[in-house]
Amino acid sequence: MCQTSYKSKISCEIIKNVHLIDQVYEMILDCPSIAMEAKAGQFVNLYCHHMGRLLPRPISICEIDREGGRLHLVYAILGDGTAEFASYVAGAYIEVLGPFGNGFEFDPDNQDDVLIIGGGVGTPPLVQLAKELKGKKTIVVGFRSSPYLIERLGKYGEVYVTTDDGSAGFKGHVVDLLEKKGLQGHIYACGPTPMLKGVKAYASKNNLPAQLSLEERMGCGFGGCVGCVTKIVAETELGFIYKKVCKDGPVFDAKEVLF
Amino acid sequence: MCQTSYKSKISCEIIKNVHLIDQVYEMILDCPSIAMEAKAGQFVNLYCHHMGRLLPRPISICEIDREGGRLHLVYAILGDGTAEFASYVAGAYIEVLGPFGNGFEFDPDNQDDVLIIGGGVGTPPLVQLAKELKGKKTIVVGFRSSPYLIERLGKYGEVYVTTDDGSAGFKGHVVDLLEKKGLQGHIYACGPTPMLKGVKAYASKNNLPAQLSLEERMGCGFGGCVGCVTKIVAETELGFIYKKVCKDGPVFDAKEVLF
Amino acid sequence: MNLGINIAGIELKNPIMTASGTFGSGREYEPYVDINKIGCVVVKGVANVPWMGNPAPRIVETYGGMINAVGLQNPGVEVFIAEDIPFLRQFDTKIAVNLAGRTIEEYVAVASRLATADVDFLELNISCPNIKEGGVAFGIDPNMAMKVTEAVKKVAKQPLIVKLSPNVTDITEIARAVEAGGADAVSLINTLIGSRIDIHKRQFILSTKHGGLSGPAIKPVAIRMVYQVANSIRLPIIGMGGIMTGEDAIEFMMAGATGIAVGTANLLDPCATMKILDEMLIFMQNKGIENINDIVGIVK
Amino acid sequence: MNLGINIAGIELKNPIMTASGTFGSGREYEPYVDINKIGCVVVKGVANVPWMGNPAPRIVETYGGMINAVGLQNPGVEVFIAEDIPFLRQFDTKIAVNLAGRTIEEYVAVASRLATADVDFLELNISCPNIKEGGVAFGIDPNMAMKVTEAVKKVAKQPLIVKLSPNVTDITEIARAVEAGGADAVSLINTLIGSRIDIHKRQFILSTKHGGLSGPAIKPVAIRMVYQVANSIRLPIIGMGGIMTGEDAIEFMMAGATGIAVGTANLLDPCATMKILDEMLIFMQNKGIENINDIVGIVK
Ligand SMILES: Cc1cc2nc3c(=O)[nH]c(=O)nc-3n(C[C@H](O)[C@H](O)[C@H](O)COP(=O)(O)OP(=O)(O)OC[C@H]3O[C@@H](n4cnc5c(N)ncnc54)[C@H](O)[C@@H]3O)c2cc1C
Ligand SMILES: Cc1cc2nc3c(=O)[nH]c(=O)nc-3n(C[C@H](O)[C@H](O)[C@H](O)COP(=O)(O)OP(=O)(O)OC[C@H]3O[C@@H](n4cnc5c(N)ncnc54)[C@H](O)[C@@H]3O)c2cc1C
Ligand SMILES: Cc1cc2nc3c(=O)[nH]c(=O)nc-3n(C[C@H](O)[C@H](O)[C@H](O)COP(=O)(O)O)c2cc1C
Ligand SMILES: Cc1cc2nc3c(=O)[nH]c(=O)nc-3n(C[C@H](O)[C@H](O)[C@H](O)COP(=O)(O)O)c2cc1C
Ligand code: FES
Ligand code: FES
Repeated sequence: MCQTSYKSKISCEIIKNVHLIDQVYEMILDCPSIAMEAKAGQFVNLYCHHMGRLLPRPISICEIDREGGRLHLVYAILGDGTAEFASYVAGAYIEVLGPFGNGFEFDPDNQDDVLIIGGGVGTPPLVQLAKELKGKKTIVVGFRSSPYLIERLGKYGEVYVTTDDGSAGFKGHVVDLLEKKGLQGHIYACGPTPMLKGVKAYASKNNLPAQLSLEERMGCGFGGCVGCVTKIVAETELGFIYKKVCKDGPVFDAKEVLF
Repeated sequence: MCQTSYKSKISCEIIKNVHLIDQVYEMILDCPSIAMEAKAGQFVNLYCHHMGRLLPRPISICEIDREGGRLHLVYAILGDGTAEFASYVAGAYIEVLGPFGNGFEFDPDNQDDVLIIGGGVGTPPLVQLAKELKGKKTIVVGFRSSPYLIERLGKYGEVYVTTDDGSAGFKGHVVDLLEKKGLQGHIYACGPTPMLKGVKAYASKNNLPAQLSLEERMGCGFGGCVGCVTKIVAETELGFIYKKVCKDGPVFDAKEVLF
Repeated sequence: MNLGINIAGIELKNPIMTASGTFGSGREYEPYVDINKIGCVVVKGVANVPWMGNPAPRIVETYGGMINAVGLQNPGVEVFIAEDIPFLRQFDTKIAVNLAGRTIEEYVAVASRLATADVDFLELNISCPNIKEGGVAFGIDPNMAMKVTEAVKKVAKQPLIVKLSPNVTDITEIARAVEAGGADAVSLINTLIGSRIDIHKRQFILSTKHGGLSGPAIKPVAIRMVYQVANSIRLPIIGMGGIMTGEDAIEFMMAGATGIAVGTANLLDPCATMKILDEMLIFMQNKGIENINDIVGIVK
Repeated sequence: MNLGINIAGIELKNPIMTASGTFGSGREYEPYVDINKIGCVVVKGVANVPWMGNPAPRIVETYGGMINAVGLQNPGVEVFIAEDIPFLRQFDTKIAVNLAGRTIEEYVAVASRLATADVDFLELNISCPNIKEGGVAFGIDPNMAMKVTEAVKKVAKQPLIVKLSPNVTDITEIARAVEAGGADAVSLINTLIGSRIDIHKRQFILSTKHGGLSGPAIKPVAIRMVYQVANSIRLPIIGMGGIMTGEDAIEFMMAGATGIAVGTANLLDPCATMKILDEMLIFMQNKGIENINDIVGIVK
């Protein structure tokens, strides 16, 4: 173990680990020190028990219960690691390191209109953000088929839902809905790359400030391996440099991101 | 899974997993089908949960509770795998395959005197054997320091204990005691190689029939890899051939074994 | 769904083979496996005369793998012909015999003896790292690899698979050499050379110091090499190295393998081949793959 | 207990080093690690000019390991000198700079520039598999390995460690070549070349198809190679490849390594070096080892 004055992994009790819908689960962790420090838009590293799976699984913080010392994470089963997480029962322990990343940038007293945009498994971090933002909030969230977290988001603003198959809400993608409704505001978005690309274009066309939270495969989560890069506009020969999603991000100004 | 008409690994409930003494533990498994089939001197493969540890850990069957459908295993912490087993709690599950090996050979109705000899972690399989043998039983068991299973063995015959440090029973090795007391009978022995070597010499000198149960590092436990060999006397150029401890043994006639 | 594949003119009912040395001649697996469901059983290495193998310890575990130093213990080709072929011919599966040898003459001797035997493939093992007498030199030198392939091919009556060693700087060079030597197929990878020390006893665990590393730990190296070889020769490839699941098997096929062989997984779970077959079928079903050959080498 | 070691005349307070590319220049580890307790920080590869590195994805997990295709992204030697040396010099640890280059001229340029810089070692990386321009050729060809070592040695003002690639038929041949070229020490192993396919998307996961396999999966190969090299050259060896625990580190030292480097373990747990140091101390205590140098190469 690291000495007490140094940070280290924490073995956290799983308070709850429940199925939400389809392949989506919510895990509540008892981890006061991380909850104390955490900000909206940051993530934590979860480590698998299966010792063949060594790399961390980065999962965004969905809600922070600072008094209770708890973190809420909402995750989808995508592969073996997240399937393993889904099998854990309450009372079990999981190793956690974090919080990591810069988080969303905002002035907690700002009253400007905001446009919160989520896609699929990019939705969870927007819950804490919506809770903390002050302005009038319009929330647009897109899913392949079954929406989730809608009620929680509904507490903080007006929510529009889109689904690819039209099984709930508006049929189509979130950007289609943005266009259709001509929604405006300071944008905070998290979701799959094609969606973020569309959001960037929409923001630029409408001259809206936009922060995008990106995803990339990670080796460490804390800046050690330079594995998780994304292209950031720069005055180099190729017009970009690589920055680390885990440390320099995951949230970037849309203008900076080169898809 | 294999089709029902084929054998496969069984996920067994751990009924009990308790500390006996020093580094030694007893695990009771609920596994009716294996208990039904098992014979004294056979072993089972236990598989670790830690997925970095892929190979089976062969553990001898200490006692067979055929009616209860249970197996008693007694194991010492030797390395990471056995340390892992020691951490399991009752109610947990473990994957088991077996029973394997030939087991001790004996006629259940034979009334000849028998000499049961165990050393350290070679002692466990002798409990079931002592239970099943019919003749007058003298049991000699040696340990480095703290003896175990003595009471259980005492139910079936007279028990002599030796310890290397003299902390209990006779100070010295089992073969010293055999010599000193001039003990006689059909020998059944299990223990570390140096002890078995001594037992073989003693048996040969005293013209006693002897069965030795050997240990070797295993890859599969069921004869698939030819990894677990021991030298068996044969009329070849070198005077021996390699036989599989897991399948041709673990019990061999002392006369056959070349140490 | 069509799972059948063709290797050098021989039809296999499915791509699942056993990796030599991890399935014996099948006998030990009969209680666990429906051998009729295996595309081809590749038996353990067979030499022209009995081989003793190495002293114990022959096996040691490593993180996500194992190292073996069996050293090709086998009772020789005569016992193999008398006992193992009749046993295997009870089942509806193909038979490949893995050939062990220390010299070209020994390889030729066992291949010649098998010319009249009822087996479907010969697999020339020029890559076993556990024998001292220079057997491994064939696998790491392109010229030697070509020569031994040519010599065995001359006497072989069955299609000849050559098994390649991964312990080389450029595996495509060896693959091209055995293709030039007349091989009908290649199989890869054999084990990586590895070692483990008992730090308490301050000695190597294996009697031979080093041995062959296998298991899931080596899969990434195997996938890379299968892809490289698939892109440098025209022969069909049998891929292996750490296959534990149906998805692993599919990964090898996508990298360019027509057949796949299950090795260490058989030791860790004797039912492995049956599980892997089931998982491959499920994958095909889920993805709507009608013919397994459609995915061979699909990754570019 | 004495943990101090000496590599090419430089005293390290303990054998623990960081493997290049897995510890940045230490900054990211400051919250987790007392850098004063590390024998030597080996920084990530540094080139004469900034390098972009490869597109994402650069990382993929494998069973017991990972594959990376970072491609030596680095801001160049000037930024390194301006920012990283002052940072590291705050701590009582040695500094080794891993040199990246595509040509002999580039290697010489960065080594020359560092001649006046305050660092303790240069580590010549002739083995990174992720760069296309031929850098890897230095590591797999003995003649090239000797030439680049000679050229860099000529301008180097610090002891020169040469880092060897495991992707070769005979690593002792390369080791002898760099010894002949004037290296002061060797470090091994760099990563094995490996690959992984996303079978759902039917494409390689890494942007470069193949990358460097590291982690506990490769330890047996590393132990074997350290032992082989220790028995074929006289230079001190820095051993690495899958070290996760103090016992792993001890295993490398018994195989013949004077120093040991922690790589992938740093990524999986940023406290890894501190844990490993503690575990080494416990082992020494339990076994009554007074001087860590007594176990170097003790296995015969
Ligand atoms: C900053 C960040 C925040 C995230 N937040 C969430 C969240 O709140 N909820 C959620 O469900 N998912 C989130 N993800 C995605 C999540 O990390 C992956 O779905 C998960 O790691 C997949 O692991 P697996 O073992 O199930 O998949 P496998 O494919 O078996 O994973 C194998 C390896 O690939 C990596 N990997 C695979 N897919 C991804 C991916 N899309 N992004 C990053 N790494 C990947 C894994 O970490 C692992 O190392 C986030 C990703 C990042 C980078
Ligand atoms: C037929 C047979 C019956 C056995 N019965 C018992 C028993 O009843 N009680 C008991 O405590 N122990 C028994 N053993 C020994 C037991 O299998 C080992 O102590 C155990 O496998 C060590 O595992 P580990 O992970 O703790 O040690 P590690 O050293 O971490 O194991 C690493 C690897 O080495 C193998 N290994 C290490 N030491 C031995 C050994 N001495 N024999 C065989 N394999 C070894 C392990 O199986 C594993 O594959 C028996 C061994 C055999 C062969
Ligand atoms: C115990 C054991 C014995 C082996 N014996 C042979 C052999 O006789 N001939 C051969 O060509 N390969 C032999 N191999 C190598 C395997 O056939 C296979 O190439 C290798 O293990 C990689 O596959 P895997 O990771 O699935 O095991 C052996 C492997 C093991 C583990
Ligand atoms: C993400 C990553 C980046 C690496 N970058 C470098 C590098 O810049 N220069 C170098 O010589 N080796 C580099 N390596 C190789 C390591 O230094 C080390 O040789 C290898 O990973 C084996 O050790 P390990 O298994 O402990 O990681 C890198 C390895 C990883 C995992
Ligand atoms: S994941 Fe390692 S630097 Fe971002
Ligand atoms: S352990 Fe595999 S044959 Fe005995």
